Amino acid sequence: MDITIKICGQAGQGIQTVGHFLALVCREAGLFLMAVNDFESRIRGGHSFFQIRISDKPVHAPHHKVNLLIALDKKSFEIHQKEMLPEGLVLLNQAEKQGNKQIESIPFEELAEKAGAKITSNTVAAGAALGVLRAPMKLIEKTLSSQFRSKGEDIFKKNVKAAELGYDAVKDITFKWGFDWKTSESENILIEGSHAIALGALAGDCRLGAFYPMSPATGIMARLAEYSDDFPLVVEQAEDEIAAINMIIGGSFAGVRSMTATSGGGFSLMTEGLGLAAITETPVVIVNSQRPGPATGLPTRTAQTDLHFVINASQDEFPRFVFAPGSPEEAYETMSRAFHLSEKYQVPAIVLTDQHLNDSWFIIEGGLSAPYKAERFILKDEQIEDAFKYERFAIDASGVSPRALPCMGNAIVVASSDEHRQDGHISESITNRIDMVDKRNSKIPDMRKEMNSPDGYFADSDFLLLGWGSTRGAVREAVDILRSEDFNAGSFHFTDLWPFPDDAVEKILKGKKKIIMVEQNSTAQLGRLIRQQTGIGYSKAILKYDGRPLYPNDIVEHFKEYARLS
Amino acid sequence: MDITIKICGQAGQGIQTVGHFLALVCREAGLFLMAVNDFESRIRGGHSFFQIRISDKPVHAPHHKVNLLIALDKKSFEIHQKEMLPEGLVLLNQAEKQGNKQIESIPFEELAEKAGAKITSNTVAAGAALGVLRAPMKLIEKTLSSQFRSKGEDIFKKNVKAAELGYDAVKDITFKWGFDWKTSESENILIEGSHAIALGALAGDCRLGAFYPMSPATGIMARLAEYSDDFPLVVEQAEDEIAAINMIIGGSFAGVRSMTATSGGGFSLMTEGLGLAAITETPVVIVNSQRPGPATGLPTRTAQTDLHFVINASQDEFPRFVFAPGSPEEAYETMSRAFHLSEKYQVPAIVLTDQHLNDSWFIIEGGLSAPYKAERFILKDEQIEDAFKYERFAIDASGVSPRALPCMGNAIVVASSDEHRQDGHISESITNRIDMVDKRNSKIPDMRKEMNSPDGYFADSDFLLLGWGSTRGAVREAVDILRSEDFNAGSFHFTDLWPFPDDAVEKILKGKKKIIMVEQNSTAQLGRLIRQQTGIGYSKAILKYDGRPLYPNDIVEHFKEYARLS
Amino acid sequence: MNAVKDIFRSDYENQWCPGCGNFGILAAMKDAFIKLGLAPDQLLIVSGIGQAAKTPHFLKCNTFHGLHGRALPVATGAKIANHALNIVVNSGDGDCYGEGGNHFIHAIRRNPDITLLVHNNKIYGLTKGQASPTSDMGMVTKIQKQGVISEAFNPLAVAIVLGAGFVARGFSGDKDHLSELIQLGVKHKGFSLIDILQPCVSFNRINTHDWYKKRVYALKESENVHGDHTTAIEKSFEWGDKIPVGVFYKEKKTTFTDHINTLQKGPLNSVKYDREKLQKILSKL
Amino acid sequence: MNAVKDIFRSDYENQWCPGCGNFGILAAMKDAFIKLGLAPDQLLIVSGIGQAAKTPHFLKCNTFHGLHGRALPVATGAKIANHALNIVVNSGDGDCYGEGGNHFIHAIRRNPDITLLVHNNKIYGLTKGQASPTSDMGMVTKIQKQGVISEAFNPLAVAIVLGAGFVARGFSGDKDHLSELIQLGVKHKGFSLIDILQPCVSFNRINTHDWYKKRVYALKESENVHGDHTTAIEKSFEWGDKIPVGVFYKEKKTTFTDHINTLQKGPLNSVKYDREKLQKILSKL
Ligand SMILES: Cc1ncc(C[n+]2csc(CCOP(=O)(O)OP(=O)(O)O)c2C)c(N)n1
Ligand SMILES: Cc1ncc(C[n+]2csc(CCOP(=O)(O)OP(=O)(O)O)c2C)c(N)n1
Ligand code: SF4
Ligand code: SF4
Ligand SMILES: [Mg+2]
Ligand SMILES: [Mg+2]
Repeated sequence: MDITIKICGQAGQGIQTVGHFLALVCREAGLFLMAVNDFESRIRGGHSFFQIRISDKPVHAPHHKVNLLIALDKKSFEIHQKEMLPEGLVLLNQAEKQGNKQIESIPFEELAEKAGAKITSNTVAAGAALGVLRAPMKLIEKTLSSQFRSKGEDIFKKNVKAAELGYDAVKDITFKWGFDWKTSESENILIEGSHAIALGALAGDCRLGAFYPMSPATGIMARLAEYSDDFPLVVEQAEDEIAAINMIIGGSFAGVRSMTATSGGGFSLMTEGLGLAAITETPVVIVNSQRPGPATGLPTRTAQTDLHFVINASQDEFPRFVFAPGSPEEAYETMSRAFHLSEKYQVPAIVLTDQHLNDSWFIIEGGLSAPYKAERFILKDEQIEDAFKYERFAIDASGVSPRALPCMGNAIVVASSDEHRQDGHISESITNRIDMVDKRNSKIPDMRKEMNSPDGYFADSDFLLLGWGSTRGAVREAVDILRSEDFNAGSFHFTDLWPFPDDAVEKILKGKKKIIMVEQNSTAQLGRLIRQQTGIGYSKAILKYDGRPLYPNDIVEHFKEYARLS
Repeated sequence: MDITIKICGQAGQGIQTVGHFLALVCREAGLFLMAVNDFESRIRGGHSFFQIRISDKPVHAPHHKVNLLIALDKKSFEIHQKEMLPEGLVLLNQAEKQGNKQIESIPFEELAEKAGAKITSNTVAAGAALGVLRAPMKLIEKTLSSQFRSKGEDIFKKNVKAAELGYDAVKDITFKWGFDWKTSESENILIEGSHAIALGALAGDCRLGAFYPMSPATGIMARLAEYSDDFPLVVEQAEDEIAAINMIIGGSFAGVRSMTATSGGGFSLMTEGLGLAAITETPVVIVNSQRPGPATGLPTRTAQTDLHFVINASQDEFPRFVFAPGSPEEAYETMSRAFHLSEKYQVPAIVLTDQHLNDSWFIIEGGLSAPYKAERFILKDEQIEDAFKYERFAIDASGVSPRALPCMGNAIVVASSDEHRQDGHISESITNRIDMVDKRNSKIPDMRKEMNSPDGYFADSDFLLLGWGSTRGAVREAVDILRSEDFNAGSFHFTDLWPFPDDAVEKILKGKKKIIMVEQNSTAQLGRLIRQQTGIGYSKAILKYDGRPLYPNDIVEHFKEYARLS
Repeated sequence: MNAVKDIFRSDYENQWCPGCGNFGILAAMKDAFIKLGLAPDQLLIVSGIGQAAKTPHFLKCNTFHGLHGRALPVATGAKIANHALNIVVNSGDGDCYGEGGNHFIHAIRRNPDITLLVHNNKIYGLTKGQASPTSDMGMVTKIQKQGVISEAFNPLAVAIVLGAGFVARGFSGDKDHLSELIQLGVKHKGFSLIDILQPCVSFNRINTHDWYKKRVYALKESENVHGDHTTAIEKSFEWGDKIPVGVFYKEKKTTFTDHINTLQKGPLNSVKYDREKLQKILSKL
Repeated sequence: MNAVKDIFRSDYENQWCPGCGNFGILAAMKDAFIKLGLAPDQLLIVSGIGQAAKTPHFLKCNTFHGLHGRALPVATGAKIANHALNIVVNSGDGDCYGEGGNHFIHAIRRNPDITLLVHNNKIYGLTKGQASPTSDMGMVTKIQKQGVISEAFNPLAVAIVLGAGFVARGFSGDKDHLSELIQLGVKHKGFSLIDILQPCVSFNRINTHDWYKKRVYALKESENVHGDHTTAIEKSFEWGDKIPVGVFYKEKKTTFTDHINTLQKGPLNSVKYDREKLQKILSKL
């Protein structure tokens, strides 16, 4: 069973509240879910929706057809009518009956008032939705209890009443789909992408987060800030993104793992700082949560448009890591890994996410596990042969110099953004310059060894769909659909993007004739990158750049058209 | 005849003054010259030099061996001794004789005092150098007159005296090389790279230059500022680079062609503004004068390290022009063309230069010619069908919308950095987003047609050297040398880099087995770009990344090693 | 605006929250422009990014809606290109004093003839409620869990010590007074700052409309147009039970574009390309 | 420093011009650090880019020589990571008030316990003589052909109205006085600004050593440590025939890192990773 519920209305009407409640109930019941959060760059009015796909098996991408539409206003219904399945149902927030028998009118506010508080209208809506799905009222009560008990018995009771009223209002309605509801003791967790990213930072022992608010990245820092009282962690809102990146460089230089999160515009402002981290070999983690541009673009929408930008950002050349996780689990692990690798190699690490990953909700199987230790790569005086002669940029074959911290012993640490000698002081010498460029570049082979190869799924297929980042779930599901229709299709998903795993990719793609790029940009950035690094081109690109998440169906449709022609 | 004179000493000693005077005399004599300016990031002391290659034929690159060394201090001599030709001569600024018969000691300050003013010591040195070369004293006097007459008869006379004293001091010295001196009425001009760039801006009808000082770009704006009294031109020093790019966007929006010049660090800060120019389709010209990085790097040195950066800078994707001129003439023309094309297509144009091109001096054949007109691409009300219904981002097949200016008629001009409708107002609509991305991208085919193919030199050769930007002269000369030694070598020089002339390049390189990249970076950026765009790889890269200009000999040596092995 | 035709009406849908203080500012702007005799095609509004910065979409005018924090340099550039332009800048407290702080300082130093309206809701509205530079100490948000720990930025005092020639504060809840201030600001030759107290009904639960209503009082005419730094600065620090609005400081100064010799021949964007002049230079090299 | 061993001596070659005011500042710094009982390994100097910002290379200390304009955020980040650090920032007038103007404002608002020394030579030295934000009106340079037309930036006044707790001006030509100011600044708990008048012999032909010598006078002790904004601001505008140096304003304030709850448990960089704590959170999701 796999159904999609879409809750839609104006910003400020509580769409997310309804959706979040449904999600909690699903988690209680041991079901799985993937929900996308669609909203405009405004606080009230307009149009937005929260679209939940619920299934008894794990789901990783949204579905394009709607089984149950909860329309908080009439306009919403009109906008989404065409997405309805023929036997789907609409719950419309109004008193008057509608002529259309697919539509049930339920006055959410009115019922909420009956329940004793107009503010419970979202609970009415949730109750109605769950009623349609025939979820047991007990489960609903249990979830309401965990949500509202702490706010007082009265509020809790009113919400139970509201849920019941919504529930009852639909009791005579038949709905084609439903679940085998049970209370489950599953370890599954309900999590928003940005929450997974923030937790991954904690798992990477992050101590300082400096940032400037920017959608869709702000959620990550808000999540992180929640932990700042209990953890050795400071979240500081900077005056601008330039300050943010320079603060985390300062923090890291003085010994704590540090990160920032921003979107493309903020990342643009950080590019100079990126180079500072590089030449001073100061580890930092930068999350660039992509949204459509150029410039301000579409602040609350999704995109995969900054791959080449982040690989090449800042003047001159230097090693850096670039990752693009494809799921909340991967986001959690990638963040923790980014902190580890950034410190191990003393290079900046960039994690590319996007609005889709950040703002979507997922129920994931099992839980997340905290790493057993945080391996640090910092020397104390005792570990240095002669602390008085310590040189921060001492050259050896690995290119990674032993790192001491300022004012933590007799070792004097000197770092400069000018080209410098091994002792950190400025040098314009020709040989020193060559040595230092070579030193920094000499990290790359080891860094590349840390890179995971792209993840294959039916890797031997004739048609290979190649994607990266947040579209992982959609691409895999498209492969499943295509294979079920007898297409010989498989996929590779790229999470580790730079240093590019050249050899691995060449091996995978060599001789493949039908390589199909699936990307959320207009120029097939990964496709261009693969060609740059391996010489191998692609034969088709399925590109979606309207700012909306990629649905498996988008891929399937374009694939078939291509397969038909080729 | 082709000789190299190197004047070296500490910063502040007047090395450039000496060099510049020699250059003026050469120009008077109808000779050619190419001079590099080597200095540290400090104002006094240290070590710097000015190296002039003089020839009776045009020269476009420096030479690695020195015929005449003018050492203003002893350290300078020691540093450069190894570059001397066996029969070369050193004029050393000291009284005591040196044991070495290659060295002539001449006390420049002492003689200057004799001439009546210690400040003329540079003229003494120049007089001595010209004496060694047996330049006629008349020619020297003529040049002194044009330099000093305006400053008063006394100063002029003292300088003549100083030159004579220097001249006489070497009259018994024999020097192997010399020129057939004559006073010439040639139209040749002596010009510094950054001067050519500034003049190119004027030729492009530039009216506003806003910038923040940064080596090696400051010279361009200082040159431009010299014309701000006589031309309709404002040069404004901004508080930072972000202000600079936003100022020129404002200036251009209101109707004047505008530019900025910076180096990589400043360009980093401008990347967000670059995207603003792109989405508002406001023409701007940005000169990025490269120097080694990352970050502050080597402020007064040269590099070709930002090619991928400028092509990919700023979030999301949009059309832009990228040029990298290879000589002062090309710099002049490219600047003017950049202004023209930027306005024609309403896209940002980036001109990549570097310290080598900016700070070098050249005598170029013939002069520079001002364009006969500046074609503007701006509409007045009369040219708009219905000014009251004017839409700044109206879509047609070309992607270039008719452009009106704010407050210059009834047409209301609305531009936004958010994704917008044709009328300029914000839009989050799916179809509008797709239309606007397609609109902007649809300029690319026409833009690509404007691109010149790389310039071939013995294009059919087995070995092809590929270079871009300021190394043009060095690569060509290397080809000449190699051919004279019977290597079947030729070259292609890339000035027009983006939109990349894919087809032209593919045609040129297809089937070529021995492609050799010649670049001043550590990763062969053009090589990677060619592979990305055409799938064609290179077989060898000659890379110099020590911050010093590329000499023909650097290429020749590495080439031979490669040819020997392959 | 009852009788007068709303010539500044925009067909574009307003996106602010119902009850937002921005509506008062918008109304005052229209009123002021009409009283100043300006038409939409004589007005260029430059803005940054934020709720405040969306303003030019909601009235008819030439518009450059640029980057977050960068309205002032765009406006300065436009003024250089055509100093005949009437330029108004709409900015927010985050836009102007946070991201754009450096431009705020240096625009004042230049003194271009531009009127800057800062919609100061003491919060980041469009990004959903983080503290801004003007948020008072102690304000709790999702990011500032402990409450704001930085001193609130006093734009008026900073502008005055930087040498601004027109420094005022308005309140979105008093349209007529604000309209007057805007008129004075636009008429002032040189840079004029009007910092506008603006309730944000969605995210600022402290500095509400009522909160201001109880506190705001207009500076007396006599206190108004004084060229006396000291008193003006002192007044600008009055905050709490009583909050003054009005013109805090006024002084005549040569404007930026009046300073520049080249521009005295007329707007830069109206001069023709002169080949002869350039060729003369080239020939003399 | 005659008798005392120069423990801050750097083996690295000094790159300033002979006669530069920076030498006086360097000497005063060393003197102050020694008198404060600081050793090189107890001192972190953060700087931007410029002649001033090269300072930490020329004395022995832990150094972070960062980007042009960005020293203060680096210093703030380092202070968060380890608030036990003694941090001094060397910056220039261009570095701090030009490129870094926004950080200057907001560092003051935060009030981290950092001492900021601005080598104010009223010129861009390292880039060879363009006007800086503090250049006086009329100063002619290769860029400012017509002379500077923007109002000079008054760092002291701005710092005072922003709420800085220690605002002083020194002169590179008076080592002892400057050393005292630096000692006071370092001892002050919170952000301290010392703007230092520094002749640039290569590019600033107006504000020379002699020019200053004739004008500079020390504020009287009684004028010194006053918590009175108004007088301090007035004094800060005294410029021309008489130029005051000394402490203009002083006030005790809670510092940035003292405000942050988490840091009260000790420096952030000395806490161990705690798996249990994280696992508890993860298990409760
Ligand atoms: C470079 C950059 N950083 C961050 C943002 C995100 N952003 C948009 S509006 C805004 C702040 C809004 O606050 P304010 O300027 O006070 O305006 P308001 O919405 O309160 O009117 C921010 C941080 C952005 N668009 N660009
Ligand atoms: C982003 C960036 N922009 C510009 C520069 C070039 N730059 C180096 S130092 C300097 C200004 C120096 O002036 P100031 O800060 O007053 O220091 P001073 O040299 O006078 O001591 C500039 C503009 C740079 N390094 N980085
Ligand atoms: S969020 Fe605040 S400032 Fe923005 S429109 Fe709503 S009420 Fe106004
Ligand atoms: S240029 Fe000026 S500030 Fe820089 S070292 Fe020389 S004298 Fe000092
Ligand atoms: Mg605000
Ligand atoms: Mg300076």
